[in-house]
Parts: sequence; C-alpha cells; structure tokens
Amino acid sequence: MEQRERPYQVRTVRQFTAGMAEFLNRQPWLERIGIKGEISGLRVFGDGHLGFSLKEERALVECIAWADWRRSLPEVKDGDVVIAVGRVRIHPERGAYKLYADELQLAGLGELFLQYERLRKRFLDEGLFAPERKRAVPELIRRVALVTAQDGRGAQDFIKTLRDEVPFVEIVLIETRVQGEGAEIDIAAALDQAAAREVDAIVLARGGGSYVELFPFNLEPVVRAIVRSRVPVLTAIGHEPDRHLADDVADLSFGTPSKAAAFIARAWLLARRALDERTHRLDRAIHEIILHHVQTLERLSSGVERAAMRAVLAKRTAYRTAVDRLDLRNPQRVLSDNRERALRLDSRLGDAMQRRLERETRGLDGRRNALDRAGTRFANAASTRFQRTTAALGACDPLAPLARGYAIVSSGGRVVREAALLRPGDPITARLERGTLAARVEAVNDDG
Amino acid sequence: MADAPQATFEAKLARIDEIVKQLEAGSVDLQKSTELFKEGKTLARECEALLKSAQEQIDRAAGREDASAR
Amino acid sequence: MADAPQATFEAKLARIDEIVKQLEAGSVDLQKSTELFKEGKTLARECEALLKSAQEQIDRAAGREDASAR
Amino acid sequence: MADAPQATFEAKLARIDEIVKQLEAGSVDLQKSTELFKEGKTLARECEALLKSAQEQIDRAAGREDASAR
Amino acid sequence: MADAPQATFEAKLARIDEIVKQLEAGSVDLQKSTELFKEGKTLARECEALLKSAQEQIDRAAGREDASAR
Amino acid sequence: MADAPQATFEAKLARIDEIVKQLEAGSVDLQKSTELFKEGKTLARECEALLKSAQEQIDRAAGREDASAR
Amino acid sequence: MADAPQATFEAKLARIDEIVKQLEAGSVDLQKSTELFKEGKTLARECEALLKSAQEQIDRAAGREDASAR
Repeated sequence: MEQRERPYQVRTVRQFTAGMAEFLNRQPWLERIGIKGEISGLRVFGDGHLGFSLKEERALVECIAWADWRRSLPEVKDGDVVIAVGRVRIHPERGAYKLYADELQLAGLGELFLQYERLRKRFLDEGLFAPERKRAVPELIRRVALVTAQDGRGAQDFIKTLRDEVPFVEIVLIETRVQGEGAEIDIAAALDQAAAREVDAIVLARGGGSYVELFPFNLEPVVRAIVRSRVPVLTAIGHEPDRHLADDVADLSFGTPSKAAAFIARAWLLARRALDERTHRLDRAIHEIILHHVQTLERLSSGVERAAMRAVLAKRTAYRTAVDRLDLRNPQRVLSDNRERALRLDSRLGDAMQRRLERETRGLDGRRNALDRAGTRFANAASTRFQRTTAALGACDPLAPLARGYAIVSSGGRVVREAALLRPGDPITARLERGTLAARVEAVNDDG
Repeated sequence: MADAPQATFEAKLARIDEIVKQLEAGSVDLQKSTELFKEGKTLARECEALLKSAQEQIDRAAGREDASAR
Repeated sequence: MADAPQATFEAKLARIDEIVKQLEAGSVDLQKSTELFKEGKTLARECEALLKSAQEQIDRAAGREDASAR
Repeated sequence: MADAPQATFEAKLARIDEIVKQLEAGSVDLQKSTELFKEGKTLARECEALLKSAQEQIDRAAGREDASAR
Repeated sequence: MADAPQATFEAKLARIDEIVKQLEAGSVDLQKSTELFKEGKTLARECEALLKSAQEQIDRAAGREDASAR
Repeated sequence: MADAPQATFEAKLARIDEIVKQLEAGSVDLQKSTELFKEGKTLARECEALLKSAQEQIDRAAGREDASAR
Repeated sequence: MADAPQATFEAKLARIDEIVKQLEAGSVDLQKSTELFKEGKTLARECEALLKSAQEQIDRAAGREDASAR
C-alpha cells in the first residue's frame, strides 16, 4: 500500500543492472567473502576451473571457482560442504550474480567458521578491536621479537627483509608451533615470552596456510596473549586477503611477514633519510649564513676602503685645485711687474738727470760762447776806435808836409807865411823833414 | 630503557628540524647561528649514534650468530 | 667604541655600514675620515675574526661528526 | 696663524682659498702678497703632509688587514 | 726721508715716480735735482733689495714645496 | 761778488747772462768791460765746476747702485 | 793833465779827438799844433797800452778757462 504511494524511478535494464553491479562493488564485505554451502551440479572445465551451485536448504548461490597461483583447489564433489571464498559479481546479461571463488575450504570448516564468528562477536563486544585500546607502535623498532614457526617461510621472509634493509635491527627469534592441535597455546606462550624480553615490538608471523591451518590465530589464547602484551604486537599472518582475529586485536597487522619487515625497515629508512636531510639542510643553512656574512663583510670591508679612498681623493682634488689656484697667483708676476716698473723709473730717473745735466752744460756752453763773443767784440771795438782816432791824429801831424819835400821857414822864431814881411838879407831858418837849414833872404816877391 | 632512545631520537630530530628552520629563516645572529648549528650537529651526532649503536649491536649479534650457528 | 669587542658581529657590521655611508656622504673632514676608516677596518678585522672563529667552531662541529660518525 | 698646525685640513684649505681670493683681488702690496703666498705655500705643504699621513694611515690599516686577516 | 726704509715698496716707488716727474719737469734747480736724483737712486736701491728679498722668499716658498711635497 | 761761490748754478748763469747783455750793449768802458768779462769767465768756470760736481755725484750714485745692487 | 794816467781809455781817446779837431781847425800855430800833436801821440800811446793790457787780461781769462775747464 505504502509502496504504491511512494514515488519511483524507471530504469532501463542496462541501467538497473549496471546500478546493481555498482552497488555490489561498493560493499566492502562483498569484496572477499566466504559462503558456506553444499556443492551441487559441479562442472569441471578444461582449464581447471569449476562451476557449481552452493545450496543450503532452499537457498542457492551460483559459484565459479579456479585455482590461483598460490594454491590449488581441493578435490570436491557434489554434496561436499565447503566454504567458497571469493568475490560476488553481477552478470548483467543474465541478470544474476555469482560468487567467483579462488578458495574452497572443505568440510568441517563450517564449524570453524561458526566458532570464528562467535569469538569475533565476543571480542568485539569486549572492545578488543577498538583502536583506542591499542598500543602505540613506536616509529623506530630497534629490537623486535619474532614469534613464528621454526624454519617457517614467514620467518625467513621477515628476517631476510630486515637483514637486507636494516641489518642493525635486532631480531629476538621465539620459535613456536603454529598449527595443529593446541598450537594456540604454544603461540600464546611464545607471545608472553616475547613480551618479557627487552624488545620494542613483537611480530607474530606465519607463512601462508589453509584456513584450518591458520585457524589458531583466531583463537582466544592467542588473542588474549596479544591483548595483554606489554609490548606492541604486529601480526603478519598468512595470505594477504585473509584476516584473523589476531590481526584484529593486534596493534598493527600486515598481510605478510615481508610487509611487516618492510614496515619496520621503512621507519628506519625514513628516520635515516630525515636525519640525513636535516643534517644536509643544517650544513647548507650554516654554510649560507657564513657565506652571506663573508660576502657582506667583504662588501662592507672593501666598501669602507673604497669610500675612504674616495674621501681622501676628493680632499686631494680640493687641495690640488687650491694649490693650483695659489700657484696661479704666485706673486712672481706682481714682483716682475714691480721690478719692471722700478727699473723703468730708475732708468727715467737717470735719463732725466742726465738730460738735465746736458741741458745745463749746453746752457753754460752757450753763455760761455756769448761771453767770449761779447769780450772779443768789445775788445775789437776798443781797438777799432783806437785805430781810427790814432789814424785821425796821424793825419793832423803839422810836420807831415816836410815828408813831401816842403820846408817850414821861420824867422826870429816865427813861421813866415807872408814873404812881404821879410827883407832880403834877413836870416831865416828852413826846417826839412830831416834837419834844418840856416839861410838869408835874397829877394822878396809878395805876389805869392 | 627500551623506548628512551627512540623518544630521544624523534625529539632530537624535531629539535634539529626547528634549528634548521631558524637557520634557514636567517633571522638569528652569527653567534646564535653558530650555537644553533653546534647544537644541531650534536643532536645529529647523537641521532647518528643511535643508528650506529643499533648497527653495532646487530653486527655483534651477527658475529655471535656466525660464530655459533655456522 | 671602547666596548666594540663586546658588540655582536651584526652590530659591528651595522657600524661599518654606517661608516661607509658617512664616508660616502663626503661631509666628514679628512681627519675624521681617516679615523672612521681605521675604525671601520678594525671592526672589519674583528668581524673577520668572529667569522673565522665561527667557521672554526662549525668546522670543528662538522669535523667531529665526520671523524666520529662515519 | 700660530696655531695653524692644529687647524684641520679643511680649515687650512679654506685659508688657502681666502689667500687666493685676496691675491686675485690684487689689492695687496708686494710685501703682503709675498707673505700671503708664503703662508699659502706653508699651508699647502701642511695640507699635503696631512693628506700623505691620511693616505699612509689608510694604506697601513688596509695593508695590515690584508696581511693579518686574509 | 729718514724713515724711508720703513716705507713700503709701493711708497718708495711712488716717491721715485714723483722725483722723476719733478726732474722731467725741470722746475727744480741743479743742486736740488742732484739731491733728488740721489734720493731716487737710494730709493731705487732699496726697492731692488725689497724685490730681491721678495723673490728669494717666493723662490724659497715655491722651491721648498717642490722639494718636500712632490 | 764775494758770495758768488754760495750762489746757485742758476744764479751764476743769470749773472753771466746779465754780463753778456752789458757787454753787448757796449755802454761800459774798457776797464769795466774787461772786469765784467773776467767775472763772467770766473762764473762760467764755477758753473762748470758745479756741473762737474753734480755729474760726479750722479755718477757716484749710479755707480754705487751698479756696484751694489746689480 | 797830471792825473791823465788815471783817465780812462775812453777819456784819453776823447782828448785825442779834441786835439785832432783843433789841429784840423788850423787855428793854432805851428808851435801849439806841434805840442797838441805830441800830447795826442802820448795819449795814443797810453791808450795802446791800456788796450794791450785789456786784451791781455781777456786772453788770460779765456786762456785760463781753456786750460782749467776743458
């Protein structure tokens, strides 16, 4: 009634079957599941794989089984009760699902499985699987107790891996019986013994085996021993897809002993790598710091030198400029100018004085000449006048005619000018130019 | 005693990590840088020693094993 | 400057930087320039010594590791 | 001028500058010119000595560093 | 004229100039001219001495620098 | 005429001029003329001597300069 | 006539002129003429002596100068 009222979606067959396939694929519990039932309609195919139906009362599941590389399938026949372990798949073209099993566990397993389920439920209820109960596994496991079967393949794988990868990890090997009746007691004892050792972890390892062979790892003594261990317990049991209750309570579980060993080794390798990486970075960082400081110091050191050189150079340039200007102003030129001026003045002084002397000399000479001329002139004038006067006097000489033959006749001391004043016979005196004559008048002619 | 070296190793590594980061940041002075480096190196050495001592132990163990088992 | 030796490497570098700037500014007189230069060089020498010492410490720290751990 | 030796390089240079200006002005007599020139030359010599000394100090400081620290 | 030696070079030169002008003008009598000439010569000699001394001072100032500082 | 030697060169020259004029005027008698002429000649001689003395002084002044200052 | 020798050259010449005029006038008798003429001649002789003396003085004055000053 209600369903009819609910809205619904319509799908095509393909869509539906594809959706169903996807749905199944998303179910983790269907990834690997063991289905217990009775074989019927067994078909054996040429390549060795089997086809059959698993029946339980009126229920039926179609199943295909084949052997994988790890183990062969047990011999089965119709009517055998088996647990087929594998994966459920949808066949769209048939609209049906099938179990694809790679493992068939034979009769009796059904009981074991029930026991497994019972134990599992109890441990689950006790909270043994709770992650919060579990112990922290140290990252670096330096000493490990390996609880395993004597000369078992699991132990060999584990030890080989550790030796190869981290040979320094110490393995405390505690051997125990791991299968058969009461093996769980031995395993538990071995675990207790291991927990008493100075180890960082216990690895419970077991190589591959059948479900039955591995069943002790589902049993309570083992689970309890793991839970009570003082030391973290790592399980590495059987084939990868199989899970045991020991795995569920273990602090870590690995599909194979090799994987457990790899985990331990990897932690060491990571630590080594981390240490190496940090050391490298530490060296590089300090190197860079020092290099940076060296470069800075060199830059500053040469900078201070350059700056000082430049400062001094600037001072030197200023100095040079000042000195050049000073030298340009060397008073030598002033001195030379002044010397020339002094020489010129000195020369003018001498010239002026010399000229003056020459002028005075000339003046003096002129005057001396004038004086001489004047002296000569007045002397000459005096002489001329003297000559003239004496000449005039000479011309007036009363006795001058006598020189021409005249004679002066005097009588009685008197010059006779008129003949009539005398008579013949009167004595007369005749004065000649040179000497006188005494004579007598002979005749007188007064017509003269 | 069993888990002391481990704790120390991780703690030491963490401290080295911190030192490396400080040095890489370049924010500490030369003296401090030098001291941090020395501390880092000491820690690295100790870490190394942890690895080494484990090595020695296993070598010894191997030697014993060789002597006894083969 | 009397307590310069106690100053850190970084403080000395900063002082050198300051000196370079003063010298480059050209505003100081010759005598002061010379003194600044000498101070700068002294500081540079001290820095050099500090670096050398740091380098030695680092080398020693690294060397010890080399010697002991490998 | 009696304390000229204590005067700084810059003060001396400034005084030379002043002297040059006086000489350039041409207003001073022969005696004064000669004295100014002599003073200028003396100052120039002192400046040269100061420069030389500064250079030497720098060279010595730089050289010593080269010698000792590198 | 008694303090002529204290007179500056320039004053002496000016006095010579004055004397030369008087002599060239011819307005003083011979005796006075002779005395002026003698005075002029004395002054010229003093000027020469001053020039010589100045020259020596300049040479020494310039020369000393050349010798010592270059 | 007794103080003629104290008279200046120029005064003597002037006196000679006066004498020449008197002689040339012809107004003085022979005796006076002769005396004037003699006076003139004496004056000329004195002038000559004064000139000679001046020349000597000048030469001496110049010569001394030549000898001492050059 | 007693002080004739004190008479000047010019006075003597004037007397001769006067004598010449008297003689030329012919108004004096022979006796007187002859006396006058004789007086004239005497005067003329005296004048000649004066002239000669003056000339000698002049020559001497000139000659002395020539000898001493040149």
